[in-house]
Amino acid sequence: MDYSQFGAMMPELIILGIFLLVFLFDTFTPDNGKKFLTPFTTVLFLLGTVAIWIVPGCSESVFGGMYVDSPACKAMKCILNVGVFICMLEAAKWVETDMVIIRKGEFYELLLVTLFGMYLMISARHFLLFIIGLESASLPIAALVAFNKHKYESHEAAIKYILTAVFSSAILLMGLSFVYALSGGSLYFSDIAASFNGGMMSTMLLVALAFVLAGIGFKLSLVPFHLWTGDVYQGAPTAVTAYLSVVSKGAAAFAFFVIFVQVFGQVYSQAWEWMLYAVIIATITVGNLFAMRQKNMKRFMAFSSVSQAGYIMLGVMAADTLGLASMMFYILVYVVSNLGAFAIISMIEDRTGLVSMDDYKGLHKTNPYIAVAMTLAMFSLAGIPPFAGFFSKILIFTSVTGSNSMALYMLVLIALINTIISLYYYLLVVKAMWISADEPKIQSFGTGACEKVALTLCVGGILLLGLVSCVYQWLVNVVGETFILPGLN
Amino acid sequence: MDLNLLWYLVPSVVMFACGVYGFVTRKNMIAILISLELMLNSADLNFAIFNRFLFPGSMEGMVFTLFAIAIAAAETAIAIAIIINIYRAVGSTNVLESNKMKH
Amino acid sequence: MGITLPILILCLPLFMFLLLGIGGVKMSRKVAGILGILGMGTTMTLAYIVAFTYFFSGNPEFIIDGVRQQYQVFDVTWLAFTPKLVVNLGFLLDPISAMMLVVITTISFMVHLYSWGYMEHEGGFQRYYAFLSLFSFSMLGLVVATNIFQMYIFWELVGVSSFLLIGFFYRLPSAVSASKKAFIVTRFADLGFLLGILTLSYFTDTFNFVSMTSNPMNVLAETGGATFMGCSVLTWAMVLIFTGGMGKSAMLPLHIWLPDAMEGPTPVSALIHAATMVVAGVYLVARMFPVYCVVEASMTFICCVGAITAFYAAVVACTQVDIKRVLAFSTISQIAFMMVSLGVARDYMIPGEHYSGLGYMAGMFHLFTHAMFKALLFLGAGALIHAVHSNDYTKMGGLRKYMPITHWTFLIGCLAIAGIYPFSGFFSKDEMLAAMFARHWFWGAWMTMVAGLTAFYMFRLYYLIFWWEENPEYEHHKPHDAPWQMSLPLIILAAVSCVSGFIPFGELVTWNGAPYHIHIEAPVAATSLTVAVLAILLATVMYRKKNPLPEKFRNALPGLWTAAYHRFYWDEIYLFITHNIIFNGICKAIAWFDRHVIDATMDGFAKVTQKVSYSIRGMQSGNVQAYVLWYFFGALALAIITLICII
Amino acid sequence: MFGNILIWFVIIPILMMAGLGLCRNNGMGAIRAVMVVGSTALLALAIWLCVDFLGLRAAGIDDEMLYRGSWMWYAPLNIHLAVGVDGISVLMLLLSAIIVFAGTFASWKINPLPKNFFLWFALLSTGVFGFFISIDMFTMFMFYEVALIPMYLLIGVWGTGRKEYSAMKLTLMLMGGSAFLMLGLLGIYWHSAPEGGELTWNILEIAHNNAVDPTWQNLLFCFTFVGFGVLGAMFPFHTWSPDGHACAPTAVSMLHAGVLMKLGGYGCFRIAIYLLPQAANELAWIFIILTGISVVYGAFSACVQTDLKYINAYSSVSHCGMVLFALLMLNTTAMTGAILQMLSHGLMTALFFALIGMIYGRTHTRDIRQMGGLMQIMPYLGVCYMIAGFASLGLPGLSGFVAEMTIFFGAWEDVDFFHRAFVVAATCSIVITAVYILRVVGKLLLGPVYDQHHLQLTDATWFERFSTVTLIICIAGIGCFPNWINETIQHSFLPIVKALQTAI
Repeated sequence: MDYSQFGAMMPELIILGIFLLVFLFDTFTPDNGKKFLTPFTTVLFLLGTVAIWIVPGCSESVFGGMYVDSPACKAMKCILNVGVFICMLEAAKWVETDMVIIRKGEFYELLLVTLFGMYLMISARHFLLFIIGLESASLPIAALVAFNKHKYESHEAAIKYILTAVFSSAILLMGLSFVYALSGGSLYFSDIAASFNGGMMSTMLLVALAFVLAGIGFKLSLVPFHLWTGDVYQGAPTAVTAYLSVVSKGAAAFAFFVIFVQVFGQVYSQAWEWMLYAVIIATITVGNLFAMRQKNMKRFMAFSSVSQAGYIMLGVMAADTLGLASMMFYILVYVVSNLGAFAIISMIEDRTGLVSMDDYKGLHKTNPYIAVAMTLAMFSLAGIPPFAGFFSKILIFTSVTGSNSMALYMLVLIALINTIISLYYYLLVVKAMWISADEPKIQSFGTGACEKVALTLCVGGILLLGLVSCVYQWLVNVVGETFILPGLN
Repeated sequence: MDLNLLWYLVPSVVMFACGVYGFVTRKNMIAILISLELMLNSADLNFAIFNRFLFPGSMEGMVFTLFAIAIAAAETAIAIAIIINIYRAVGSTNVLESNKMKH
Repeated sequence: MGITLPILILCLPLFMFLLLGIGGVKMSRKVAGILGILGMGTTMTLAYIVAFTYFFSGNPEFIIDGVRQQYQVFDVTWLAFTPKLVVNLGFLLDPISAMMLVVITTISFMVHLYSWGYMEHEGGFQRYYAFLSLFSFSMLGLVVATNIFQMYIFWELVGVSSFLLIGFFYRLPSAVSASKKAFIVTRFADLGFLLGILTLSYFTDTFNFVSMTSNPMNVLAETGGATFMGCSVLTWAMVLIFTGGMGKSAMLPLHIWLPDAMEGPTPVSALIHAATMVVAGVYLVARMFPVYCVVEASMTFICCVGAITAFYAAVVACTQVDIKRVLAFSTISQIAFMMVSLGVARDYMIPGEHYSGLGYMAGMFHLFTHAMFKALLFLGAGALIHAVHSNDYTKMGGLRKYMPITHWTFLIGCLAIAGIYPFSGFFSKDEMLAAMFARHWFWGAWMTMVAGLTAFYMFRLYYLIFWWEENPEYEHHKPHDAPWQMSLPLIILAAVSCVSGFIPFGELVTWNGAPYHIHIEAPVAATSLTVAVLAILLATVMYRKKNPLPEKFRNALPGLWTAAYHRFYWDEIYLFITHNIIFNGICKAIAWFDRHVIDATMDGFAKVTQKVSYSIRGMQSGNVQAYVLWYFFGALALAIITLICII
Repeated sequence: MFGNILIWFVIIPILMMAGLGLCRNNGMGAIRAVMVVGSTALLALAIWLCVDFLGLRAAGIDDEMLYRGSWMWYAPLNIHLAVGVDGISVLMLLLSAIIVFAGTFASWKINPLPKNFFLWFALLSTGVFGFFISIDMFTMFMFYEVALIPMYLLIGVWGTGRKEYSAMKLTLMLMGGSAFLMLGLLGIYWHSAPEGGELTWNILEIAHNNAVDPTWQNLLFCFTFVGFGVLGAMFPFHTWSPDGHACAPTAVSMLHAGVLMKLGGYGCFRIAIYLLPQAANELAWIFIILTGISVVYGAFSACVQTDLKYINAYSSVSHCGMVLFALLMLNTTAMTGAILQMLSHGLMTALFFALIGMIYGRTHTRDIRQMGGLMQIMPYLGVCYMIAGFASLGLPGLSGFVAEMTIFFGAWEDVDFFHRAFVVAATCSIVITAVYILRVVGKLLLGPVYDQHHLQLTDATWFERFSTVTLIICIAGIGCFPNWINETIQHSFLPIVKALQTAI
C-alpha cells in the first residue's frame, strides 16, 4: 500500500492534526492553562482553514477511487469551516459557563471529529467511506446535544436524536444493501453509476433509492424525516443547535448531490426526480407551516431550517453544474444568515435565559445594534434584497428552471409561494423587535469580543456575499473544473 | 433443496420489519435499542448474502458488513450512555415519558 | 389682426385670477376690488376693440364680398394625441364669438362693478374677485375656441368656476350642496360631451371647428355609414355632444342644478347663471350648426328638448316664491327658446321658406338681448335682496316707493323679457317666433304660448315685489336704493335693453356670415304682442293689489299647483336615484363586497394557512416512536408512489 | 462605472444612508441636513438628466435607450448591472425625485426613531431609482424588491391604526405578486435567445431576439402581468392598498402611492408587454376586464368610505387601474396616456397623502364625519386639498385631465364593441370621481365647523407649504404644458408598439 496516498487527504489530516493538538492541550495542560483552550482552538482552527484553502488540492482520486479531494470538495470544506469557525466564536462565551467549563475540551474535540466525518462524506467516492464519514459526523453530535447535563431537555433531545439517527442509519444501510445488489458488485460510486443504465427499473431500485434518500434526508431533515429536528434543536445547547442547523446540513447536502447526481444520475427521470420533487414540496411547506406557529426561537429556527433544506435541495433538482454551484452558494449564505440569527439567540439566552419570541419585544430600544443584526439575518433568510439570501434564492431558482420543464417551473412557483409564508414568520421576529409597543424584557447588555467578531462576520457576509458576485463565480468555476456531470436521463 | 437468495433475503426482511415493529411498540428504551440492532443486523445480513450469492468473486459486501457491525456497536454505546443519563435525570427509561418537547 | 390683443383678452383675466388668488390674502378689499374692476374694464375695452374691428373694419381677413369670415387669430399645439389628432389652443374670430366677447366682457364688467357694492360686507372679497376673473377667463376661452376640444377644456373650467362661485358662502351647507349638485350634474352631462367628441373625432381626425363646419357633408362621409343601435354614429355623436350643452344650459332633464345654483351671490347668478355660462349649450349648437344640420334627427331632438323645457320651466316659474328661482326658471325657459330657434334653423334652403337660417340669427339675437335684460333682472333682484335681506317675495311688496331706480329698471327688464315693443326682447323673440312658424305652425304656436306664460310670470313677480302689499317690517328697517356701484350697472343695462333691439343684428351675425336684413313679420308680431299684453293684463288683475284671486286659482287646481311648486318632483326623483340606488345600492354594496368578499378572501388565505398549520401539529407528537413511524412509512410511501406514478 | 450619470441615482441614496448612519439617533438637525442635501441632489440630478435627455433627443440621437451602461455582475448567468433610460424612465426618475423631495419635507418632524425612518426611506428610494434605471431584468427585480420591503417597517413602526396587520398584509400580498413575477422573469430568461444563442437578462436584447416561444408567452405574460399588477392595485389584488395606505405614515403613503405603485405599471409595459408582445395581443382582454373593473370599482368604493386615507386609497385603485387599462389598449396614444396618468397620479396622490397627513397631525382624526369647515381654520391646506381634488377629478389645467383625455382618445382607437364598452365604463369613472371628491371636500373643508376644538388649530408650517407647493407646481406644470412630456413618452413607445404590431 502506498502511504503517500494519505498525502492527498490534506484537509482531513489538518483537521485530524488540530483535533490531536486540542486533545493533547486539553489533556495535559494544568487547570490554570485551560483558559487558553478556547483561543488556542479557535486560532488553530483558523490557521487550519487557511491551510486547507492554500494547500493545493490533489484532484486525482486516491485509494482506488474511494477518496477524491477535488476543488469543489475543497470549496465545500472551506464553507463548512467558515460555519464551524463562527460556531466556535459564538460558543466561546457559553463554554466558559459553570456547568460546561470543565468539559469544554470535549466540546471542541467532538466538534472537530464531526467535522472530520463531514469531510469524509464530502470526499467519499465509495459507500463504505461515506458511511464511515456519515456516522462519525452524526454520532458525536448525540453527545454534543446531550451536553447540557443539568438540563432535562438536553437529554430528551439527545435520546430522540440518537434513536432516530440509528434508525436512519439502519434504513440507509438497508437501502445501500439493495443498491449493492443492483450494482455490479461494487460500492464505488463510479462503478455503480456505470452499472446503472436508463433502462433498468425495478421495485427494488425504487425502494433502494427511497431508503437512501431517507437515510441522508435525516441529516438534512427533509420532510417526513425531519420530526426529530424541532425537539433536538430546542433541547440542544444553542451553540450545538447552530452547528447542527448549518454545518451538518451543508455537508449532507453536498453528499446528497454527489450521490444522487453522480451515482444515480442515470435513473434521474425514472425514479428519484419525482421522489425528490415530492420531498422538496413537503419539506418547504411543512417546515413553513410548523415554523409559523413557534414561539420558542430555537424551535422556530429549527423549522425554518427544515424549510431552508427544501430550498437547498432545489439545487439537486437542477442536477447540473449551475445547480451544484448555486446550492453551495446557498449553503454559504445560509451559514452566515442562520449563524447570525443563532449568535443573537445564544447571546440573549446566555445573558437572560430567555428564548421566547415574545421576550424579544422592544429589543430595538435596549439593544439597537443587535436588533439590526437580527433584522438583517431574518431578511436574508427570507430572501430580501439587497441581502445575500435574495441572491442565493434566485440563483438556485434560476438553476432549477434551466431545463425549461413545466414541472420544475411549478416546483419553483410552489417554492416561491412558500417564501411568502416564510417571510411572514421571519417578519414576526422583526415585528417583535421593532413594532411591538411592549416594554422590553431584555436589558441592554454588552457583547464579548468573540461574539462581536462572529456577528461582524455574519453581517458582513449577509451584506456582501450577494452584492459581490465573485464568490458565486468562484463556486461555478470550481464546480466546473471538477465535475463532468453525467448526462441525466 | 436449493438454498437460493430468497431463503436468506426473506428472513432478513422479516427481521428488519420486526425491528421496526419493535421500535414502535416497545416502551423501554433498551428494548428499542435491541430492535434497532435487529434492523442493523438485517442490513448487514443483506450485504453478506448479496455478496455471497450475486457477486461471489469479490469481498466488498463482507467487508462492508464488518465495518457496519463496528459502527452499530459505537451507536449502541452512545445510545446506552444517553439512556443512562436519562435514567439518572428522570428515573425511568420509558420512552413515552420523554415527550416534553412537542408541537 | 395681430395676436397681442386676443392674447391679452385671455391672459388678463387669468393673470388677475392668479394675482388675486395668490396675493389676495395680503391685499385690502379696496385694492382687490379696484384691481378686479380695472382688469375687467381693460379686458372689456380690448374685447370691444377686437369685436368692432371684426365687425366694422371691413378688413379682408374678416369680410370678403360682404360675407363675414371665420378667422383664426392663432392656433398653437397644446397636446398631440396622435400625429393627426392634435389639440390646439387658439382664438377664433367669427360673428358669434365676437358677439360673445362683447356680451361676456360687458356683463362681467357690470357684475364686477356691482359686486363692489353688493359684496362689500362679505368675507372673502378678494377670493370672490379672483373667482370672477377665473370665470371670465374660462368663458372667454370657451367662446373663442378654435376646436371642440379647446371648448371642452374651457367648458370644464367654467364648470369649476361656477362650482366655486355657487359655493362661495361655503359655510352654509345649502350653498355647499348646491355647488356640488351643479358640478356633478354638469359633469355628468360633460361625460356625454366627451363621448360625443371621442366618437366624432375618431371619424374626422380633427377637432377643428372650421374644418368640420366648412364641409359638414365630409364629416358624414367620413363616418362611412357606420351605425350603432339603429342610429348613425354621427347622430349619436351629435346628440351626445348636445348632451353636454343640455347640462350646461339646464335643459330638461338636466336642469335641476340651476335653481339651486341661486345659492351663490346674486351678481354671480347674473353673470354665470343668466347671461353667459348657461348659454354655452346654445353657443355649442350654434358653433357646430352646419354639422347638426346634416343630421336631421339631432335637430329634431334639440327642438323637442327645447320646447318641453321652455314650457316646463315657464309653468314652474309661475309658482315659485323665491324671486331668484323665478328668474332661474325664466332663464331655463328663455334658453330653451333659443334652442328651439336653433333647432328650426337650417343651413340649406327649404322649399317654401325665404330664409331657413333665420332661427340661427334669431337665437343668437335673443342670446344677446336676453343676456342684457336677464342680467339686469338679476342685478335688480340683487338690489332687492340687498335691501330686504331675503329672497322671498312674501317679505317684499310695495317696494316701488322705496326703491325707484330698482323699480324702473326692473320694469324695463320685465317688459323686455315679455316682448313688448320697443324693448329688445320684442325684436329677438319676434324673429324667433317667425322662424318657428316658418318651420311648422306647431312650434310657433307652442312657443307663443310659452311667451305668454313668460309675460305672465314676470309681471306676477313684478307686481308681487313692487305693488301688492307693503311688508310691515319696513317700519323697522326701511329699504332704500342701492349705492351707485350697484345702481349704475342697472341703469346701463336698462338702457341697453331699451335700445339693443334696434341693432341690425342680421347684418352682423348669421350662420354663414352673409348679411340678412331683418324685417318684422306683422302677423307674428301682432300675435305675440297680443298674447303678451293679455298675459300682462291677467297678471295685473291678479297681483296688482292684495286680493284673494291667486288663492282661488290655486285652490281650483291644487294638484297642478303643488306639482309645479315642487318643480314636478324632479329633484326628488334624482335624489332617489342618486341616494337610494347609486349610493346605498351600488356604492355600499361594492364597498361591502370589497371588505367581505375580496378582502376576506385574501385574509382567508392567511387564515387557512394558520388553520392548516395548527391542524398538522399532531405530526410533531413528541414521541420518538411516532417519529420513526412517519419516517419509515414516509420512505416506503415515496417508493410506492413513485412506483405507481411510473407504472 | 461612476462616469455614468444613471448610477448616481442609486449611489446618492446609498450615500444618504451612509450619512444617516453617521448621525446620532436623535440628532434631528444632522438627519434633516443629510436628507435635504440628498433629496435636493437627487432632484437636481433628475432635472439635469431630463434636460440633457431632451437635448440629446432634440439633437437627433434616436437610440431606444440613452446613457447605456452595462457591467457584468453574475457572469455564469449573464447577469449584468445594465442601465439605460428612455423618455419614460427619465420622467419616472423625475417624478420619484420630486416625491422623495416632497416626502422629506412632509416628514420633517417624524417621531420616534427619525434616523431609522430615514434610513429605510432612503433604502426605499434606492429601490425605486434603481428600478427605473435598470434595463436588466434581474437588477430590475432586485431593486423592485428592495423598494418593497422597507414598507413593512415604515408602516409597522411609524404607522397608525391597525398598522401591524396592514403592514403584514401589504408586504405579503406584494411579495406574493413578486413570486409570480419572479417565475415569469425566469421563464423569459430561459427563453431569451433562440436555440444556441446566449441567454440574457437584458430587456433590449430580449426584445431584439424576440425568441420567447409562443406557447410559453401566454403563461409568462400572465405571471409577469399579475406580478406587476398586484403592485399596480389591479382588481382583485388591490386590497393591500386601502389598509396599507390608511396605516402608513405620511411620507410613506406619498412615496408608496406616488412612486411605488408606478413600478407596477412601468413593469407591465416594460417587461410583460414589450417582451411578450404576442401574448399581450392575445390575452389583453382578460386584463382589460380586470382593470376595467378596478377603475369603476375603486371609484364606487371610494364614494362610501369615511376615512380620508381609505378614500384616497380606493381612488388610487381606480386611477392606477386606469394606468393598466390604458396600457392594455396597446396603442401609442393610450399607453402615453397611461404614463401621463402615472405621473399625474403620482404627484396628485402624493399631494393628497401629504395633506391628509398634515390634517391628521392637527385634528388627530381622519374620519370625515368628525370634521367639517376646515377651510375656515386652515385655508392653505384647504385650498391645496381642493387643488389636489380637482387634479384628481380631471380639471383642465391640472395633470389629471391631460392624462385621462389621452387615455380616452387612445383607447377609443380600438373599434370593437368590447373595447368601446369598457372605455365608456372607464369614462364614467370621471363622474364618480367628481362625486367622491366633492363629497369629501364638502364634508371636510366646507360647511360649518364641526368640532369647536378645531378652531384652535393652525395652518400649514413652512416646510409643509414647501412640500405641497412643490407638488402643486408640478401638477399644474404638466396640466398646462403637457406636450413636451407627451412627445417624449410617445417617442419612447415606438419600439414597444412596433413589437406589438409585428407580433399580431
